[in-house]
Amino acid sequence: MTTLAPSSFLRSSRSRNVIPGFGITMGFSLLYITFLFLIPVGGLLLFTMTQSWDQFWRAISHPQVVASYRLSFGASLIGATINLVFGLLVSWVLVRYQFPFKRLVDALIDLPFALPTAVAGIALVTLYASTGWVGQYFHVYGIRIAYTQIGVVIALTYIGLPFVVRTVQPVLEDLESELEEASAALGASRLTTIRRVILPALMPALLTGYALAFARALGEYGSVVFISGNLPYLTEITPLLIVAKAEQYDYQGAAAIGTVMLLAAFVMLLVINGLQWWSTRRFSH
Amino acid sequence: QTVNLLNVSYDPTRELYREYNEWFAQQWRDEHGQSVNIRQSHGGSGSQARSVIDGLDADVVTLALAYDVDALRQRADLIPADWQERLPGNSSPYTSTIVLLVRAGNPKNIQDWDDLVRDDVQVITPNPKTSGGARWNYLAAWGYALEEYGSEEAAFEFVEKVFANVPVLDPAARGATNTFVQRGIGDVFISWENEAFLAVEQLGRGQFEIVVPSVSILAEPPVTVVDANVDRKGTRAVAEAYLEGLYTDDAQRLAGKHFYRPSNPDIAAEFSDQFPDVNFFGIDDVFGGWDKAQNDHFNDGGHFDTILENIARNR
Amino acid sequence: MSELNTSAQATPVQLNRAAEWQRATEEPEWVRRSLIGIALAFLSAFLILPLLVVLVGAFEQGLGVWYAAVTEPDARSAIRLTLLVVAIVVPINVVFGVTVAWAVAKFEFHGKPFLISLIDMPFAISPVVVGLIFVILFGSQGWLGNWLSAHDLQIIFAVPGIVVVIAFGTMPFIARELIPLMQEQGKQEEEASLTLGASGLKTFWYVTLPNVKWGLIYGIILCNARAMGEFGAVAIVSGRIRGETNTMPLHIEVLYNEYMFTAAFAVSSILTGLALVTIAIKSTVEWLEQRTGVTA
Amino acid sequence: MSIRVDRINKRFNDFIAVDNVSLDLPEGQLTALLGPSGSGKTTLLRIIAGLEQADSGHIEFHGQDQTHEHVSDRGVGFVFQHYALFKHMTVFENVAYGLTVKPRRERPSKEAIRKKVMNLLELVQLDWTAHRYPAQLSGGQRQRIALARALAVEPKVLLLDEPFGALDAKVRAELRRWLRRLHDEIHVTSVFVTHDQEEALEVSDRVVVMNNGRVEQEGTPEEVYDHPANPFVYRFLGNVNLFHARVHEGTATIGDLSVPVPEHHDSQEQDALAYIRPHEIEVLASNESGDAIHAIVKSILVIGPSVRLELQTEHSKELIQAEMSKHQFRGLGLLQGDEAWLRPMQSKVFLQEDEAPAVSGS
Amino acid sequence: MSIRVDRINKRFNDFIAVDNVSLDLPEGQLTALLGPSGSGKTTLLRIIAGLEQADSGHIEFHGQDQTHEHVSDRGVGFVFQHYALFKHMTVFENVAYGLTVKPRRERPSKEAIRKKVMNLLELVQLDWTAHRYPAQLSGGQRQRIALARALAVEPKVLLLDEPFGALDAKVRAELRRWLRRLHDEIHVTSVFVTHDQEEALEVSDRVVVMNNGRVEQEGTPEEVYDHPANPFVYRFLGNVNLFHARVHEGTATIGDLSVPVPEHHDSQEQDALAYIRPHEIEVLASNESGDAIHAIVKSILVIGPSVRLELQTEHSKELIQAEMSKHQFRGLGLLQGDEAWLRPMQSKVFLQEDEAPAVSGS
Ligand SMILES: Nc1ncnc2c1ncn2[C@@H]1O[C@H](COP(=O)(O)OP(=O)(O)OP(=O)(O)O)[C@@H](O)[C@H]1O
Ligand SMILES: Nc1ncnc2c1ncn2[C@@H]1O[C@H](COP(=O)(O)OP(=O)(O)OP(=O)(O)O)[C@@H](O)[C@H]1O
Ligand SMILES: [Mg+2]
Ligand SMILES: [Mg+2]
Ligand SMILES: O=S(=O)([O-])[O-]
Repeated sequence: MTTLAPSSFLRSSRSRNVIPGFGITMGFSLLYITFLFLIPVGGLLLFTMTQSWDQFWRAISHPQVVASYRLSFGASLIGATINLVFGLLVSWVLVRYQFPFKRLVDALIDLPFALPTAVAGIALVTLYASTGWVGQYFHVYGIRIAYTQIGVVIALTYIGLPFVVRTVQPVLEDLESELEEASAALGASRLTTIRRVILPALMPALLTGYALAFARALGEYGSVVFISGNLPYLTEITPLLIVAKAEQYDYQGAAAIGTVMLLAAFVMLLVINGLQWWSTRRFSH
Repeated sequence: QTVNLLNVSYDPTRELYREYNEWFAQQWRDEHGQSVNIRQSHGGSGSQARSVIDGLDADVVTLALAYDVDALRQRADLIPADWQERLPGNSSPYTSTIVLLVRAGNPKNIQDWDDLVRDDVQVITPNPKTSGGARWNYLAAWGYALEEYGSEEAAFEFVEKVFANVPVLDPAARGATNTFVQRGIGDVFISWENEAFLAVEQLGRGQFEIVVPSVSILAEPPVTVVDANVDRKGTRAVAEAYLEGLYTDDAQRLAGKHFYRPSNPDIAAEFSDQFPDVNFFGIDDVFGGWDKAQNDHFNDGGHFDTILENIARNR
Repeated sequence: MSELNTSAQATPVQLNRAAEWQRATEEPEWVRRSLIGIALAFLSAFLILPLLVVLVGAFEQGLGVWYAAVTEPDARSAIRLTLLVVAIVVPINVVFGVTVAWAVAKFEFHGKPFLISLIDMPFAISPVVVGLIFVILFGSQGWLGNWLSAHDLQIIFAVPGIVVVIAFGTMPFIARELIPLMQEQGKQEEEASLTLGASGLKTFWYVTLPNVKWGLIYGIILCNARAMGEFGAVAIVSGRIRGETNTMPLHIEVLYNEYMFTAAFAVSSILTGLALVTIAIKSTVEWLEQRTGVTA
Repeated sequence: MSIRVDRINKRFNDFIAVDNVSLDLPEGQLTALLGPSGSGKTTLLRIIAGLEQADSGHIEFHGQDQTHEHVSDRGVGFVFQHYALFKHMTVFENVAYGLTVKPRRERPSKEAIRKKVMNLLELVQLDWTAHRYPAQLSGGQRQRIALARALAVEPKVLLLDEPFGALDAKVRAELRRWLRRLHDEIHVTSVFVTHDQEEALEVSDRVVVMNNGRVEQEGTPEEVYDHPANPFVYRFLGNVNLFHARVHEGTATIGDLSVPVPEHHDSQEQDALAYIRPHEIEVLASNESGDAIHAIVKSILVIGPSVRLELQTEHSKELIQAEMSKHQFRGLGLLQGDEAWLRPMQSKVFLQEDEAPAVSGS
Repeated sequence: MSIRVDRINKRFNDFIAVDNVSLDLPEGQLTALLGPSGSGKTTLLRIIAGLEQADSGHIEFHGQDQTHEHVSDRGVGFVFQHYALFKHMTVFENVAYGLTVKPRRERPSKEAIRKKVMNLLELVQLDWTAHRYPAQLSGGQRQRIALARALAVEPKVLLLDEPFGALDAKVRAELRRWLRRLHDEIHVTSVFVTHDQEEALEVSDRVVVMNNGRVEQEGTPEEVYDHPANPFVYRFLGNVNLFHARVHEGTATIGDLSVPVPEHHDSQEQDALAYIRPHEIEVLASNESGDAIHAIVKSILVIGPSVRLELQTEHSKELIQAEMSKHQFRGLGLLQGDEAWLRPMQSKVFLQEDEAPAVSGS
């Protein structure tokens, strides 16, 4: 009876539900998350805290670092935005229209998830360098893609591509056609229907996909180092700077910037989950 | 039984050590009847040193510059303070220098360091912060300007102008070579001499030319046994033999074959056709040794950081 | 207008031509065509072309060269290491994904949204930071460094370190596929199974698992692909020992840095091929299932 | 606004969903399209709305050809079975939607829209829900909002596809009475689809019975209920008992009982089936008049106000069902197993070759 | 196997879902749990099954305490409203499931399972669907398969949660008759949940009326219909008219009409409401006996076999509804707007403070 508190806690969670296995599955999950995730990440935060605030602030606010934030956040935002627009378009086309090789195209969407980022980087630079398959045509007009900020945006667009498509697609598939018909019957033009009925219905999915693509782009390293010029203040992304700091034995600086990235990611996810919570609470039965 | 040896090296030595490892393994087996399996790790010099410091189990390191090797002592106490005295020639069995690689026919007519600051010239070099080779590049240019224009300020200004012409700053030497050679970016590539030869001889026959500048730096990539590791693993004997082997005639010839300048003057003479005469200066003379150079130029807040800031401001 | 009317009256049972009438849920033909065109152009530029680069690069010099590149000892060892890592990481993540999805989907407890956010986190953490974390923890200068070396345990610059960072980065893939699926399925089928006398394990095996089969397979495919392709984090903790701690992506970088472009693309093509094959299997099976009408 | 459906045909691939249907739906009336699942009701309604295109035929509103008009120009109000409310809009915004999407020139002022929407919400007795989201309403409330939304644009015709199909029995019964009253108030020409015959009979001014894409019968509820045109309609509109009969020169014989069937006056000794509804059978405790059908009481079921007997006779394969009020039943004093006699008060006799296939099992 | 529910309580957070319910459900009977949405029917049923645990109280099957038995050991058959068939298994595999998951020792042979499953499929008349997947069946068919699956393990008791709730009107009516016949055949103690009073009255041997987690009344269908214990049950079991009345010493007065109410013999001049069902009102064309209530005919609605009148009186806020057969109606010869007189044949008078809150709007 001395162990009343914990045992009654376990009992109460079981008594609500006849489905077995809560204790063991929850236990294993927590254990796994704790060891693989919480302890290491906690370690990083603790390590960051071993330095003084001044040191920390200097590391994360150096102009070169700030410039890299600007590029990383900016290019990730642009990449995610491109993915928002084209991801929506692609999922629309895949769900609504018929065309040859549709299944193949659909399957290929996952490629950026599957292709190693280093390979992607090498392939992209092969394409977009001024001697590359595509880059040469831009080169004629004096436009450089690889080794510029455009190159960074392209790499980040590439790796984030599946997120928007794969979050929007199922929602679009489930969207009742009756909603559109109701709108049309009420006199709305097709464009109005898309703007006022379809887009709002897709909005939570779009935002989720957008945030995921953005968060993923923010941390991307492998594909970007190949295609960006890595010029400090210009084309140097934050993860590269973290690596560079570490290579110079400056782990504290690296950890400080890493912590900033970590917090940014955390905020992103809070926003995503918050949005989802908000929209399900509000709009679904 | 087999002895395992891990050689942690920097980027451009891949081809050299692939061949030397075979030679040494053969040699060792012949002499000791023991087979030795040499494993290689390559990467940017600084990043490789960092790995060893963090616990990569290297028996020997063969890095791009003494500063990176010395870090093993300063940061992890893996080697004794006198490590550089243990082998001849400051522990550098081969040397190299920094040259300029240009495209065939030298379309931009680049003859010396001065041409690198011209507005119409794009320069490729890796990032001195992460690449050992790039630090040699930087110091070579600095040394030239110091000699030519006479003041630290002028040298600073000169190097700033060079880096203002850099469109891509790869993290390591090999990436930079790829950028210049494969992607066709830039008019001139400041390069290890051996990398330049490799490009001319193997990557694009007839597509590139080497321009030897009027003065350049004598680059001494040092080697050492990692004492803490070999003692723990009991591989000291073979590790030391491995490094000493680098000074044998056969190995010196191999170095020459892979476009490193042999430290043995006799063997070097055999390759005199291959290596042009260069007006060398040494790091100790001009920069007061690696520690000072690193501290003045490459550490956070050093000249290089200021240069980057200035470039960014002027852009 | 009048013309149209009179003709309609003259032959009242004429077939209505589709072009004159627009379905409420469809766009005009030209809009449809342009949208398909734009989407395909975008996908070609971003998906098909990189794929072609890899394939052309790999097979440019013929099958022989390709074969030699992928069977060369270092390549073989990289493939072996990658498969080993995948063979450890994917099953662990399957177990984790399934158990956490079970706990989250079938039970109510406090802090559920927080737990789901935690599971998502690795998606958003830069691989570089992941690598850094484990160097700080397990490096010989790191917090556990002394203890580890005292016990002669090697974590980073060895297989365990690679496994750990890859497990970290791929943690969410299966769980994220399963959780929404299981939540949507609800508990009724499980309850039905229990009322029929089945034990918890049997219920899971016969009822839950078949229902989430495709989500699980899709999650495994993604997790697998990601595990094979992880680069940034592995680059930091692997030590790049040729033939030993180089995974396929690192080996590709090595080859690239040794100017062996064809070989680099050849090894890439294996990864790409695996990705394509798994994707193809997934969609074929989905298609077969749809056709037999199990789900409708 | 009257609706004219003129020889409409529609197939999906090889399947004929609507088979040459012509109808005239008079102005201001509430018409029910009644028929079993798959009989083409929804398809026909969607063709009228312009949501589906007929393969051939014409739709006219008040004499104006609408066949080639787009749905957004037809001015129809359409109410869907599953409401199809816009989830991300409040109730107010839902109802206002049709007004706010009008081209600027025709769009009423904000204030006018507000007034109109609130009026409509009062009409459907849900003005207090204006600021809620559909997710916060019950099914019945949602359906009334859907109706208000359709009415907001002052449609020429109102089309409802099983508007109560998704609701549970009790709410459905309430809402259909409410719809009837609403229609009496606003009098817009309305068509609603249902497969519940009670709903059709209770709510509508006219009933159109459909089967297999064709119209089987149309008329007022009483007409179709009391004078079904064929066995299909007979079965579809309620429970029915079948008796074997023989028809000869205008007279049908079931056992000892003769029933005049003037419509079959030229039949000669033909096998026939007599269709009799449970409440059209008079059950007697004794065969006084001598011309009733003998039966055994198999079961007695009291369902609220009425009593259902199941009886066995020789003239029907299945048990005969008879219904009466509890009051009448008490008067009979019958118990299970007792003998009883049956006399049809009303019946319809169809010759055997007439018989349509049975209404499907479930 | 009889079921005994003993002082069961269950709350969800602060909400009391089941409030001290005790019931005795006799062996072999089919009991309906009837009540409005949210009244705790499902919760109670799930507690009986062991799918939910009560906060306090006991469940006994045939005198054996089951409170702490796990659902998989209670031997109950449970049928869910939305079938909960295993989508990825064929019909055959679904029905066989309960047998195949038995521990090896108790598991019948393959052949025995096959036989048993086919027998059950015949019982539910769906043996021809054995190799289909649930997705290929209609709703009614799926529900019958769910029933067969529950029966396969020979449950001691059969529990059905709104088994017909997801089906449409016509199929529902058919299936409930079918369930009644099936139960007469297999006679396993059964409890089914419904909120459709017609369903409860037609199908069950006993009805338990629930509201707000409490049992309002239990008894045979006739008992609860004819003698509702309180206004809630009265309203819930069918349409009802309310008349204002005054009660004084055992007599209630509505206008000129006096009705004896012996149960209120000690009331003194109290306000009361008289509850009268539409078919319990006799409608007269003239006030011959002088003690009827005066009314005006507002509308006449013929619904198939019966006629519903709506009438206005001074003694009720709302229109009074009266129902009769078409036959009776013809005899009256009433037209809209005519005067009529009403006389309750049966009624129940509740004093005003008795009145329960109205059954919810929709
Ligand atoms: N888009 C379509 N493609 C193919 N067949 C269709 C389509 N729409 C309807 N059908 C078929 O046409 C027939 C008539 O369908 P419809 O929906 O009009 O029937 P209904 O009378 O409304 O039935 P229910 O009462 O089930 O709604 C059905 O057999 C249906 O399967
Ligand atoms: N798991 C739960 N958590 C919280 N509240 C619940 C839960 N299950 C049921 N309730 C609440 O308990 C009350 C009774 O629910 P129950 O499902 O038993 O009602 P019901 O009579 O079956 O209603 P319905 O006819 O709508 O199915 C409802 O108010 C419901 O909201
Ligand atoms: Mg329909
Ligand atoms: Mg319920
Ligand atoms: O390999 S480097 O260090 O010279 O870049």
